[in-house]
Amino acid sequence: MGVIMPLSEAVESMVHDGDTVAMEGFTHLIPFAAGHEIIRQGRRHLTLVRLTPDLIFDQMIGMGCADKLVFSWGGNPGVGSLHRFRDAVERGWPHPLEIEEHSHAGLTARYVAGASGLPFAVLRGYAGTGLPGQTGTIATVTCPFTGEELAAVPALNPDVGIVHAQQADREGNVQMWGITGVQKETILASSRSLVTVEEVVDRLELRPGGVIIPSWVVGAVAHAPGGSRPSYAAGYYPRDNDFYQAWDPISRERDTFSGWMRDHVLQAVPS
Amino acid sequence: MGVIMPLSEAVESMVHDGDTVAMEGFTHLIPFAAGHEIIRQGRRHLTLVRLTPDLIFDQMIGMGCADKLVFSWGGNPGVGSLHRFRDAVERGWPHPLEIEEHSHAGLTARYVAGASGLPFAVLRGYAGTGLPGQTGTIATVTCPFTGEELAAVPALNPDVGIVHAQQADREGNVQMWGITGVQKETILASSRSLVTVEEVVDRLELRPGGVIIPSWVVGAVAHAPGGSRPSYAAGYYPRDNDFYQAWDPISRERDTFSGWMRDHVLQAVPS
Amino acid sequence: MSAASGDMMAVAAARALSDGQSCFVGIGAPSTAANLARATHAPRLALIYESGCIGSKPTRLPLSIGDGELAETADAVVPVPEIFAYWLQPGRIDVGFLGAAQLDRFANLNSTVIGSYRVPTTRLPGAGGAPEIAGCCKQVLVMIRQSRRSFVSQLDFRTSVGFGDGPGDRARLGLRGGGPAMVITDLGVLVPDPDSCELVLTRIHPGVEPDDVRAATGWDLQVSADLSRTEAPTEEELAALRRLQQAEEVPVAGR
Amino acid sequence: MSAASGDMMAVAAARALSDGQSCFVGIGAPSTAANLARATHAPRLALIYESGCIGSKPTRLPLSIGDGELAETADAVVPVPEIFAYWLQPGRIDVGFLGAAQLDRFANLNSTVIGSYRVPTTRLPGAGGAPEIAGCCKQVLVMIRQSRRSFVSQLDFRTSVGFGDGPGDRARLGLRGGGPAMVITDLGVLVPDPDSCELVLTRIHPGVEPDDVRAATGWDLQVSADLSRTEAPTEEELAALRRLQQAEEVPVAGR
Repeated sequence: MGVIMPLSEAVESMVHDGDTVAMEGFTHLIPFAAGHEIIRQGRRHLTLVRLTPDLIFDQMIGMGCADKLVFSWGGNPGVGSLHRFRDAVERGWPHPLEIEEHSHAGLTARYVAGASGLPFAVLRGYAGTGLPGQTGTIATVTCPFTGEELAAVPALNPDVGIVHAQQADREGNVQMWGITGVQKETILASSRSLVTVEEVVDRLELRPGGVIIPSWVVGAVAHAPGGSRPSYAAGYYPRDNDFYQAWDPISRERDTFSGWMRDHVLQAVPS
Repeated sequence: MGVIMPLSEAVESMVHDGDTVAMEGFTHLIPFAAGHEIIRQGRRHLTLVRLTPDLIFDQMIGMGCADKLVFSWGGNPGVGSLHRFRDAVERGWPHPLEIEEHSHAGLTARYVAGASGLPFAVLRGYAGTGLPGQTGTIATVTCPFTGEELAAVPALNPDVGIVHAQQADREGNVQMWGITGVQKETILASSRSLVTVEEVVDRLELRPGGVIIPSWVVGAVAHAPGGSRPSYAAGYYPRDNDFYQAWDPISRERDTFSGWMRDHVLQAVPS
Repeated sequence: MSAASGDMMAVAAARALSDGQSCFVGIGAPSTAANLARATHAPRLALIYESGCIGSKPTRLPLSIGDGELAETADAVVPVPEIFAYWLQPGRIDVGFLGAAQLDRFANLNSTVIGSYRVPTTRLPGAGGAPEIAGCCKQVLVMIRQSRRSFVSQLDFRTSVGFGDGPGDRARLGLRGGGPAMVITDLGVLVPDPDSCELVLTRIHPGVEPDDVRAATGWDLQVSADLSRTEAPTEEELAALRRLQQAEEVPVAGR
Repeated sequence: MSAASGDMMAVAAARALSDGQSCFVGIGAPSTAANLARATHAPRLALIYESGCIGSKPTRLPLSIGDGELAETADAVVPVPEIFAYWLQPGRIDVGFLGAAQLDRFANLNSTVIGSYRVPTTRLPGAGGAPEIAGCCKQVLVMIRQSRRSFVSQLDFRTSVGFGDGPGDRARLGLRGGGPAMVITDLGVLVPDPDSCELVLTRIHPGVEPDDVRAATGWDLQVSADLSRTEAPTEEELAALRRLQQAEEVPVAGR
């Protein structure tokens, strides 16, 4: 529970080929370091789950880690397309990518049901859209009191849930603050959980907006300073908006993408 | 939206005979001042809703404000019985009290559904107990994905929701910290909401564990220092455990109860 | 689209917001318009971002809906499950802002795919918060650049619902929000006809003629009998817009 | 019940908890036992209170489950909806502690009413968290004073489920937790028979004879062939118990 170990070791022991891997962080605290380690270790046939695939899944998809993507918004925020995601969906490169598409509200509700030990969640959503016709994990349920029909989505319980946080103490208790997205739900819904952190402290001091996750529900903690760059870690470093913009030309062509990944990820020293 | 007004005025304008009134605060921040004002104004035929009726509802029931009680645990915490509640249920004094009884998890889920704009909530609860046989607002729903049967409870949307918090600013934004129970859900689920506060400050400073409720979802704010005594307000005053123990003999007999209420509530100056 | 027409679109959208309203904002044009409104006539406009930020008061235009400044300047930051369940879903939010790649005559929107879903010509980002914003907000404002590519007779995919297939459809679908109140483009403003629910051109921006708008619409566009002309951006509006656009990225506050 | 037998009950219950477990604690006897365990052999026992306190480390016995000290000493304080939905319901919690006014041979419990529900002789507080604690925790420990009034052949009301009407009932009801593992009384310890699910007396406290326990049971009590005797409270256990009971109320930390 909350064992502190090197990131490479944590990924090796917790992430296996074919796993369903959720990696969350809503714009903030995106676990890039963990994603890069998964790429370096050459994991294959993963089902990747994220509300916003963002650059991290664009990279993992382009490097061939994923057979399937579960998501709700697949763009480069404020910039445009995720070219590797598009190349996989439109042209099957490096290999075809199965997609399971939701809305933010629906995918979020799936995490909540997963964290709550319920088989499904109910929401006002999807009605009249094209999504139920394309996504098998959208159904309806009838209110036993009013007879009203609502949308239902199944619980999401990933094999592995990975998030990045600002701090952990030496017992593996975790604190994150700022925009916390669905990170707590990701940890609680997953069979195994890995939290990378900016720093390991002797004692966690609860901060304004701070969310503490007790060690006994955390699988492993890995010290990964800067582990959410080029996204940001409130209190540590800002979002590298320039890199998000630079990613557009880098990722547009397969060769430039592969070259960049070789130079900046594959040949990088594991943290 | 978050208009600051005297408590007496707020109760007069927001709480009407026959209303369903939820007053929350889980051991901490129980809105006693608001309850006493409702008693002084002689409201009748109320449906009172609280997970733990506690002393405040024992007093309101004994003073004849309530026709019905929706609750999940009706004791004096750590002490024993709520004698006025028992007298109403067992002997119909001052008049018969209809009860609608849930578990904490079920009643909490009803608040969550109410705050979420859903007609019902789903939980793992009640199965095999005597409650579904006595409480009409417990049903079942079948998971459309697994076929599993779960408990369902209808949304709770009170006419009025009343809570006590530590601070509000002059625009009526509210902050509470410590044990926050179901207070946010109570405000968001209710048609009208009233928040009594320990102090009104120029600017809210988010604190560790602080929950901010924006002015535009708050109906009215009333300045009521000490407004949750004899329960407590973290950072302001501790729980008056001696009074909780003293309440047992005070409330055991109808006469001593009525005398105490006359001397300490009816003749008290409205805050 | 010229810078001028982009400004006009932002200004027209900002003017559609009233002070004191709550507004669910996506990134890009909607964020520009909402922040312009805050900087001009609607200082008490409550901006809500799906990242969980409620009441954000950014001094610059964020690149993403989760930028640090949105959290640092917010009245409250809540988890993403809460923003959808407690804030958007119950219909507490007055105005929802949406953009899209395609729009049809009933203001249904497509931001999912061009071509077929399984074999797309162009895969777009997808739904994000759009289906529930379109369903739950008291009213929806759509911002979209107008052309025959975007104003189509038939969507390739329906990502969010405007008025569906016409009158009564929202009620049949159980959508409790009022639906699209206005569509703001770089050419003019369209509003749904109260009876037919079909979009009608009611205003044109300076320098634009009705035929320009018809030519940029993929169906036989209805034009209002009393068509009016949008007032040109004021100096104050343009100055506020420049300030927002030019403001520098500021680093996240230290620990 | 004598002070001595109350101490024995608390000590026996504390011994049933292992270090490192998570324990959902109600007020009264369970809180005493759980805190005694923390003060002796289980310093890393994680106490969870339904008020939302996770990992509380009180130095005194709280009067209520929401006392300030429980929040101040907690690893985390979460809203009440979260404690039930994210923590109790999924079965994350190892041990749930329950008390009751009545218990039957299958360890079903009544804390709701004596007499009929609609015309009660004695109205008790009711369910609180009991139904879901009994259903969801990996195992349940029951603490109850034993007498013919509390150990009854037929409950007046079933507030929470032990083994229902016998083998297989928990599975039929969809209860995912393991159910009662032990019933600790002031006279001894009972555990469910693995086949019949009926409670069997397996241990008696010092100075208690099997006939005393039979006499305090409202049904034909099964007694284990290898009945053992509870080891008397150690000096250390009694000293720790006194410290917890005598610790003063401390005021809530200042602002």
